[in-house]
Amino acid sequence: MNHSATAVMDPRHPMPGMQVYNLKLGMWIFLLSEVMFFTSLIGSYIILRFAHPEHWTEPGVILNVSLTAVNTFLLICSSVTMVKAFAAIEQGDQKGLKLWLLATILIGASFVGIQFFEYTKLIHEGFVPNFAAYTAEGANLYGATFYLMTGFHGAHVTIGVLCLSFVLFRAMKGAYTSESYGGVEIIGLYWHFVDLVWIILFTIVYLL
Amino acid sequence: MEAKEHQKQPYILIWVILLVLTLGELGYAFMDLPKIVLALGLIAMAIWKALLVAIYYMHLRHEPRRMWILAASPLPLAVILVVTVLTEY
Amino acid sequence: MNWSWMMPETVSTYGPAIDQLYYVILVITGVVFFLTEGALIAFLVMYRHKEGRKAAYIHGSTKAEVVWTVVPFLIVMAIALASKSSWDLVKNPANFPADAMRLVVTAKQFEWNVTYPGADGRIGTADDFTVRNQLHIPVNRAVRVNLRAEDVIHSFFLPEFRLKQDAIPGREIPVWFEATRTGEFTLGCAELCGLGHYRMKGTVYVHTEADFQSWAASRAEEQQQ
Amino acid sequence: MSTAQLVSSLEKEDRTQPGYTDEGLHELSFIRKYVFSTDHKTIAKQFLFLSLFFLVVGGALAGMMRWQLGFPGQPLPGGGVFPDTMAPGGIILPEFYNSLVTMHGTIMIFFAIMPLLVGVFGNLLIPLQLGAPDMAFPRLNMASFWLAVVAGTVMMASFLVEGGAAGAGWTSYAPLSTSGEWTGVYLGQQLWLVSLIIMGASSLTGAVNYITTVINMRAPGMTWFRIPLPTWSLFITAILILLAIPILTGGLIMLLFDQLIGTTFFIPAGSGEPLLWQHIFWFFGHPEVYILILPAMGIVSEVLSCRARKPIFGYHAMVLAMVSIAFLGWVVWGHHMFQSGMNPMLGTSFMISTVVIAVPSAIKTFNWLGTLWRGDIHFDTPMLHALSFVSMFIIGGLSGIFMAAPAVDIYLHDTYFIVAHLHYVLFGGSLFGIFAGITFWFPKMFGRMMGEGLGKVHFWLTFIFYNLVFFPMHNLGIQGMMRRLYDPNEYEFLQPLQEMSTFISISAFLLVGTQSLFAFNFFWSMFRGRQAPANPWNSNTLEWTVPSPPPHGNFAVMPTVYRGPYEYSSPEVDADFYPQDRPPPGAGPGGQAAPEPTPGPAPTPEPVAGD
Ligand code: HEA
Ligand code: HEA
Ligand code: CUA
Ligand SMILES: [Cu+2]
Repeated sequence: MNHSATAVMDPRHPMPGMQVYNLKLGMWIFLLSEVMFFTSLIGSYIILRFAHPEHWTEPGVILNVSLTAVNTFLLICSSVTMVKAFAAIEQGDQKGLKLWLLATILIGASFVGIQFFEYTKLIHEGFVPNFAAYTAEGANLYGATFYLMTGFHGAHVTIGVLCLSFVLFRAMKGAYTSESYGGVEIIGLYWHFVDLVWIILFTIVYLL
Repeated sequence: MEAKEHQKQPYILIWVILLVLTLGELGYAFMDLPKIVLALGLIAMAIWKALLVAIYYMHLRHEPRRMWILAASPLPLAVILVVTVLTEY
Repeated sequence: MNWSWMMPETVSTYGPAIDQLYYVILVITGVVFFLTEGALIAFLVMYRHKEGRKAAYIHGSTKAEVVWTVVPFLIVMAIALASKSSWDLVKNPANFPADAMRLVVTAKQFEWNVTYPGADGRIGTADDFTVRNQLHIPVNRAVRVNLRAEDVIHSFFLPEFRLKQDAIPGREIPVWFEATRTGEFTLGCAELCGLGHYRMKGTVYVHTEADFQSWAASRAEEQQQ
Repeated sequence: MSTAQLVSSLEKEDRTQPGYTDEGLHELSFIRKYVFSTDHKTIAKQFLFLSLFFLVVGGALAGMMRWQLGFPGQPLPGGGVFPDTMAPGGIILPEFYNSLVTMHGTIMIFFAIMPLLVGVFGNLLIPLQLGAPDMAFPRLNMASFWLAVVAGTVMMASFLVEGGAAGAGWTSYAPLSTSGEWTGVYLGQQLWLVSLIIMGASSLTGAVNYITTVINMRAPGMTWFRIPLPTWSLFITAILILLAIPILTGGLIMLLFDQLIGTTFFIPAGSGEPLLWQHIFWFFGHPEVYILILPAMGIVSEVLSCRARKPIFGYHAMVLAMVSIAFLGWVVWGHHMFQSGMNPMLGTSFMISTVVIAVPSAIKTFNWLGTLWRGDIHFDTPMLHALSFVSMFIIGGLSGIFMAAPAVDIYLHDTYFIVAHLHYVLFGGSLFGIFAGITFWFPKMFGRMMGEGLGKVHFWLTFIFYNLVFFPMHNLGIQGMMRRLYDPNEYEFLQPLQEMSTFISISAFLLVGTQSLFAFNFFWSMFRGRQAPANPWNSNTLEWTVPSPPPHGNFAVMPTVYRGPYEYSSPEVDADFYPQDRPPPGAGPGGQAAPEPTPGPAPTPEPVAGD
């Protein structure tokens, strides 16, 4: 059992509490604040769009829905690989853990890559966040909210990929066992949450 | 750790459902329906997907009831904020 | 020094209702203030530490909790109810007098521009005229002002009329008021709007109907030239 | 440091080992022990010094503001040190005045009061009062402090940049704050935004830590309704922080983008919505003001009960009142926007929720009075501050009722009446609560008693001057004086009020000067004060069962809790206090044979009840 895990799953504290160890509870609590953060971004989008519908175009006119559908597909797959990694270590399957983690990292990285490609293309077409330089169809609030929401989501994916790489690094050193897999579980929670946010964003940004 | 019963999980089944729903959304979004019908249907499907992820992949299914309440706590606030401000327009 | 708790003079039709409400709240909160602070001081004197005294071992009283939950609740709900009618009267456009004289006030750093409809009585036509930092109105006639702002948020504040309303760029916000006597009053800006905020002021001139008409006529004439 | 070294140093620090003591810690370098410490008590002290520094800065800014208001247009004594862009020849310029107001409000709220209450007392009290060895995530805790340092540095740096510090008010209403075009402040406003984003991250990491600790790290027997009220209040506050700060962060980021990359979220010229900013700000902002008062309420409840030697009146009602304040706090934000052009119907609903929130405050007030009733009141310095909290909070709360009636708020909005209200709740409330807390827990923090005599002098002078400064502001407001006015004499109808403004300013200088007594007492007692016993106030809660200051890891043996925290003057024992961890009579020596004191799964209420 690795050291920091002892500290968080303190045997002296069989406290009722949530019946969940500290690290996992902490991650859930952190995710609640993330919900509120995305609320302020998505909420602003909804309000601005409601106030100025003329700034938006029909779905698919500017944004490339099929490309993003592929991306959505990727992210959903990465959720499944992530949960597979978790299931593997629950069984003590070290090899499975590493493979599934690697798969998750690769898929996550390709998501970011595709998004980067999408951004460059859109910017090239004049779909930009700033008022003065906007030339595509629709108007500037469209671009601004689009980049705001997808950008912060992309940043979350990027951070997730980095954290996953760290977990993979630790997994290579055999840090996780079927008894102690806190690190894998909480990065999984974060990763699924980011996927969940994307599910919402994909619908309201690309399809509505 | 609490969860040994995670073993037989319908992870793959959920994955399939998520993909089907995504395809469903894609098809539905470009149908020739009134905007409001489109919006409601799409949002319903998105929420469905989100719930599947939370319940199965984030294992809410195996958490105590308190955790559900904890996880749901910000949602009313989000709704209050957005709905209230929307009444201004 | 002027320690007054009295509202200064008001010259608008709805001013007295607002002042009334203020006095009601002043009395209620005043009574609550003296009761609670009085009890506090009394307890401090009565139960100050004395050698050999032991405090009572009391954990609370459900009856007391209920009383001091319900009574304040009723009091504040009464205040809210009393406030509602004046609030609707002043701020709800549905209740604005229909036959009010219409003006447009445009705020910008750091001046108030008041646009009058001119002879045709309609705003947005060629005979409109605009005066800066002066708001001329007739007495005993409702005035409806549409507030606009050009740059940042300002706040249209007529202290003697008990009226305050932010002017927001990109929006047009209607307010109304009616003067009950003639004279010169203050127009101020109550929202921080930059370094000149403190001097963004104007004057309200309340004329008799006849004086107002002649002022308007002379202004309109000036405009033509 | 190699990984092996890191792990071994952590091993030494594993304060979850039973019987853990400070020994072996001497190997920790000075840096690890005092600078990058992960000990919650050290972090609490670090927060204390940081936020007292900012309290002094905020007080100095207030002093300069008061100079301009009391003696408009006259050169500020010593003001020659300012560059000509701020105060040529010592005469404060309007744009500098706006920066002073903005930075005074911002620094006081985000860098003084909030870290004092949450950073200091949250860190100090939560583990100690729960019987935990430390926070759930000690290293995250350290990160929280250092983020606050970075944020504070950025905020202070904004004074030095071209164009000066932010000047759009602590509320930074858009579009004024979106572009230097309107204010002349470019970089300063951006640094303000960046600093608050970082400070938000600091608060968030703290909140995650506190919530986890309270839910998961309680000693056996510490059931929800045996938790001392300061910890309860900090728990609820942490939930408010957790859910409110991210909303502000989102808004700040959008505002920053409007400034930097040409988006127009809040700029009407590009179809943005200025009111959206206000909604976002106040949706955060109103919970924020309860973040600033709830911990003070908890502290005051503790001090009142302990120094009146009487159980707190209505413990459950106190907790429920705080929970309902936290709930209702989310639905009242519109009362800051009554005159903003919001839909008038919405105004009515906000009015109702706002007046309803007075009810839990009433419950708290009356329960405090009930606690004093038939008590045995000891007038020590902490108690004096706590009592003045109660009396001043009543005034501040009652003035809130005036503005809660939107029709009256039409006149009072953005006048000095608001300034009076906010200082009565923030100084009279929060700051007196903080003074009570610092003087009460000083012995626990520094192992020495704070000077009583000087403490009382400081209290009385502060109490008097404070009222002389802020009470007349009500009268200024009623006579129509607007806030954030560089020179009210521009308005003819405000000229007769100059005399009162001058009076306020002189009182304010005396108030600021009086605080030097506190500073002196603080530092003198830190080094020269009387050695403090473990339990100088004969208090019941767990932090007083360990030495002052407590060793690393806090409790040599994990405490077991047998009763609620406010069993003062219980007939069961001779002394007038009955510590939470003392086994009930009849239990064997040393508590060995004690019957299991309702351990294990506590009768847990919904732990998220606070949001
Ligand atoms: C610690 C901070 C704090 C607290 C606790 C409060 C508490 C309250 N505040 Fe305050 N408020 C601020 C900090 C705070 N406020 C700040 C900083 C601003 C200005 C922001 C800015 O613009 O810069 C502000 C502004 C502000 C406004 C906006 C004014 C305006 O800009 O026009 C309003 C309007 O409703 C308001 C109302 C209230 C009410 C009703 C309460 C209530 O919670 C008070 C309840 C308490 C009591 C009522 C007293 C005790 C009760 C009794 C003794 C029982 C009996 C009472 C009755 C029956 C009435 N506040
Ligand atoms: C908690 C918050 C807090 C505190 C404590 C204060 C304290 C003071 N404030 Fe503050 N004020 C605000 C929060 C606060 N203010 C806010 C939010 C605004 C609105 C801003 C805006 O409009 O945007 C405001 C606005 C405001 C105005 C209105 C300006 C305007 O609208 O033009 C004025 C005017 O007089 C004023 C004056 C003062 C004075 C004289 C003090 C004095 O009480 C200061 C006394 C000095 C101290 C409290 C420092 C003491 C130091 C110590 C005790 C530490 C010493 C110890 C050691 C070093 C160990 N303030
Ligand atoms: Cu315009 Cu202040
Ligand atoms: Cu408020």
